[in-house]
Amino acid sequence: MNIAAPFEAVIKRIKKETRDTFTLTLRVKDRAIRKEYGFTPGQFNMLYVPGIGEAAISICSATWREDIRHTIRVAGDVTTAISNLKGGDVIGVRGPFGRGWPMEMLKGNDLMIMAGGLGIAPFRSLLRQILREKEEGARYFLLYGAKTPKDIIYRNEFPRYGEVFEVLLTVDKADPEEYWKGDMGVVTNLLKKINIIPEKTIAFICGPEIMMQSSIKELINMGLSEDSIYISMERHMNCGMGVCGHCMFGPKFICKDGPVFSYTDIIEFLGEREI
Amino acid sequence: MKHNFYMEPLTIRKEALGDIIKDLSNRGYRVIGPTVRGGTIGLDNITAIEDLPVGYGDRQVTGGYSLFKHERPYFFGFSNGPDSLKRFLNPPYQRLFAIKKRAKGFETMIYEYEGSPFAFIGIRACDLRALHILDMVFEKDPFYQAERKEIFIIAVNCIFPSNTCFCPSMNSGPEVKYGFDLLLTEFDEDFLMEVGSKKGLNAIEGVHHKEAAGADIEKKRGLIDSSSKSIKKTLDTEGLPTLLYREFENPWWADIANRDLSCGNCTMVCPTCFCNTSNDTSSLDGKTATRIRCWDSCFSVNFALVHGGNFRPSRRARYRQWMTHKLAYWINQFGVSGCVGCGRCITWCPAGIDITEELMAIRISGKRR
Amino acid sequence: MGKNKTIKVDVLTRVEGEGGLYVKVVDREIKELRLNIFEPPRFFEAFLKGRLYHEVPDMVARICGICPVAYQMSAVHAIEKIFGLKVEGQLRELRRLIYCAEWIASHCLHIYFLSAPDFLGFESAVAMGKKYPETLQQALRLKKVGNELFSLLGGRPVHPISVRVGGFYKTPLKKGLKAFLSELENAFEDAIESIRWAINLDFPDISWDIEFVSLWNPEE
Amino acid sequence: MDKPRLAVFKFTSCDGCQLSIPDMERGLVDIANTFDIAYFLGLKSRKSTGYYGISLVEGSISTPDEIKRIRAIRENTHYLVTIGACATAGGLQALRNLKDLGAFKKAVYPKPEHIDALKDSLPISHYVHVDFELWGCPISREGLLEVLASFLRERRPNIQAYSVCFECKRKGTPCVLVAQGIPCLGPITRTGCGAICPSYGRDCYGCFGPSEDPNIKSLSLRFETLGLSKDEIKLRLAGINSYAFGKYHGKE
Repeated sequence: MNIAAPFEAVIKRIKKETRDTFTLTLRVKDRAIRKEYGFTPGQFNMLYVPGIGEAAISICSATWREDIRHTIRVAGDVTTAISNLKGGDVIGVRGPFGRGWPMEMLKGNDLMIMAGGLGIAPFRSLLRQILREKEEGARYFLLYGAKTPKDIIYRNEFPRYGEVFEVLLTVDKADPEEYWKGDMGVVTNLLKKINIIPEKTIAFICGPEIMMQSSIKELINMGLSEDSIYISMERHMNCGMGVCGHCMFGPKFICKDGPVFSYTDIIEFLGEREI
Repeated sequence: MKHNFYMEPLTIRKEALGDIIKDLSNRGYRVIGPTVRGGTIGLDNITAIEDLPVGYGDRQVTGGYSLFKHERPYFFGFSNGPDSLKRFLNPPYQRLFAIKKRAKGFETMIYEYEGSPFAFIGIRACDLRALHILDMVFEKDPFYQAERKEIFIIAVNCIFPSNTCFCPSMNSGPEVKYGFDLLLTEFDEDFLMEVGSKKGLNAIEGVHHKEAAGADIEKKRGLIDSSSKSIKKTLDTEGLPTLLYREFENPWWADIANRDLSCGNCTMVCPTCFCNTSNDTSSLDGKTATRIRCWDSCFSVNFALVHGGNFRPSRRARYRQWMTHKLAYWINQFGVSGCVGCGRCITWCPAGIDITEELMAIRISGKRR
Repeated sequence: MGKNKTIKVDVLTRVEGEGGLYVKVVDREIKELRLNIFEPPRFFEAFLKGRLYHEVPDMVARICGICPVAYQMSAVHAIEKIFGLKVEGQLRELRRLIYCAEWIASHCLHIYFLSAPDFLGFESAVAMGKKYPETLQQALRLKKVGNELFSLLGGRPVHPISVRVGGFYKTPLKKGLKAFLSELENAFEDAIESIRWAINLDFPDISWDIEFVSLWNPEE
Repeated sequence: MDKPRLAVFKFTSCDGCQLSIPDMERGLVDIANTFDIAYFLGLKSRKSTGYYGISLVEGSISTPDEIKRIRAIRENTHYLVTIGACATAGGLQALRNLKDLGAFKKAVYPKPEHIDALKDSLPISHYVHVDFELWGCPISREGLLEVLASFLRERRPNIQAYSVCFECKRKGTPCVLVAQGIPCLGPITRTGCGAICPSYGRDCYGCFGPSEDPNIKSLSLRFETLGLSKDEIKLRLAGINSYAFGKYHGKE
């Protein structure tokens, strides 16, 4: 298989998540590729619409499922084109690419997941995985911030996550017309509401860069060590395999060295101007 | 990397190079070599020894290039022109695949490699290092690998380096030590030839040669030594990459930005700069599309554009990205510097920006602060 | 046709440039005829003053996108005259060739795309092509040959960049011209066919009291 | 599905850009098959008014009447594209913006009082919102086809704004500035022409307008070292896209 060329996948289902976000369920057409395809949580695919182009989208299905899911926000040309597709339409896929969450770190540790906005999507397959194979005695936290209650993605899935995770939600602003009993304010505020054992907690973070930076700062204040923090980064990915240079962040290629990085690996470059 | 000489050195008459070129053509190679083009020496298809720029020399300065004639008919009396191997192995426009829409779905036609392999004549040590670097960058790229696999290389020891060369600083020249099938060192009357592979050995089967004398080996040493000594430009690699990571906010970047044209010439002529962009073109009826990858550059404003913002809108940041990638990030990424000291970016910069001097300025102003 | 009639065309279509037409016929006689050319002024004559001589051919090309070479040639000839320079031999032949390329392209445009639809009663050449596909194909073929020859000599089919005072920035390679020869030979057939086709068009029966004069250059 | 309605309009210009449509040869037939060419005085006699999906506008605004016309076109257009240097940057005729119009009128016309012209020749975007600007004098056919294809597929046109040098180097054309000392505007000129001029051994004269981030000052310094006077450098920039280059020139 040529990794520069896409394979076909049929859109089985489209689910609207929020006003600008939807989830696609894809079935790879070719049986052999479908069987062979495997990924770790946190990896991404390049989704392709012929004549438009490609976009890098993280995979959010459970790893054991044959169908691939993607949660997509309408932003550029490609995601707009995808949003215009219907069930039964065919889309191109290349992948999986990159490095996902360091699953080996889960062993013997508590896990803190912090997500902002669409940043919850790269966690969905991880959440599924943990629901299935949680560690005895480990504690799991899921802290999620969205703009408004209407922007919360996977809203009806949180009760299930709540069986294993301590789930805390917050919004920047609650719509007046909607009853909201959760928190208001930035996601880092939620950290004050929980008790963690810093020495045995690892943190996985995904969201806007500014949110990730403040989360890291807060976690370190709470006593987490730098090497127990992992973040998922985003840049313009064009090739997916480290040969185009677009997604470079400092010396890292987000597409092949990331998108998930140990904080210690990029500490020098995070927060630098125009890096 | 290890020396990989295959047998004892030989000497051949200069005209014998013509036989080798013909032989390579006959074996189905696309022979590429230096040839005069528009007042420069470029790399192009050649079919005979007459296509080589015999007798030509070049003068290269910061932002300037011109040709002259030597008194002697040297075959390789010049240094690198703007072209490097990347033009052939990672072509400026690479068609990736074509799409035909069907009732349900689409058909993908991948542009498979179908050419005959390249044979490159007159490749210098710096460009062999660059080739080695591209091999790492494009390790998983099927298009590059297909072109790369079967190439044949006739390298030359560089004895006429230009004023913009600084390969000794990058430890990449002027002496060729690896990565060739045949290696030439040009003497006044003949070539010293060394064989670096079985392929090379096969290529000289029918070529008249004799074993080189001990004096010839010494002559080669002498030529390389004096070539090396004649290279005055240096790039101080001390403290890289840490130095540049410390200097992200050095005010000198803004000074460079005042002169920087953002024209992208340095990246285009750089033998290791690999950045590219793939784009779809579609027919008006929407039934077919082609995805093409073409050379791009971190100097283009939209290079780091994402939905919702541009990570490097300023010229300051774009030049910094280029130099820092080349001299620092590269070391983290591939274990070697991305710079091979060929000096092309210095010669072909219309604004006369010299990477070695700019690094020096960053170093000095960094210390002062 | 009635005895009295007023014809008012706000904008003439399928012509080079812009204009309107007003005709008033009284008792079968034209009483008023106004051709209004409202092409806005561009002041070439004024802004060319003070320019460098070598800029002029590039600038005057922009007078017209259909016949830029006409302006370029006039300009280079005028400037060469000032310098006392005479461009002869192959260079002059090449100049004529690029002029010919422009003629092929622009005459083809004029005949097939601008005028023919009027003769045959179509709104456009494309509409004409629905009924006479072979005619449109012929037009496209000829236009293509004109454009290609134009590009070969001038770099591009509109506002060519090779013409300069004293000759050309670059002359085409023999190889390139030779490779084009067979296409020109095919185009020759098409050109003859075009004439055959054009003389069979239904021309209105008009005669003028004007003596038409044609100039020719015995050297060309 | 109804074919989108396409209109082509001409303002102050030379016709060269709109004529790239019949110049497309087969492409013309493709365009006619995909679009309903509703309004195109240059090629079609039937004028169909109403709302246009896409309007291609050639020419600059240089008369009072043209201001009215372009506003009406904007009102009736979904996606308005300027084609060429005139529509995008005022064109060569914008050279009059730098001079006295009265004197210009007198210099050219025996009865200047009949000449109805605005003081400045300005780009379309000066008067109405423009959805996409396709540069070039003339535009390239490939560029126009890309704009049309991208409009149909609802994506941004894949048209770059970086320098001509990108294209020149990709094509392997020897640099006329570095190797021959010819004052080439390539480093500050927008790509899209195919870097034709340097491949003819001559200077780029900026007919595609300024690139996305033109460092005019730096290139001017280089031109000075080539022996050009300050006035000659000014003339270089005051060409086909004088108005667009002038905007940057003021800043630097």
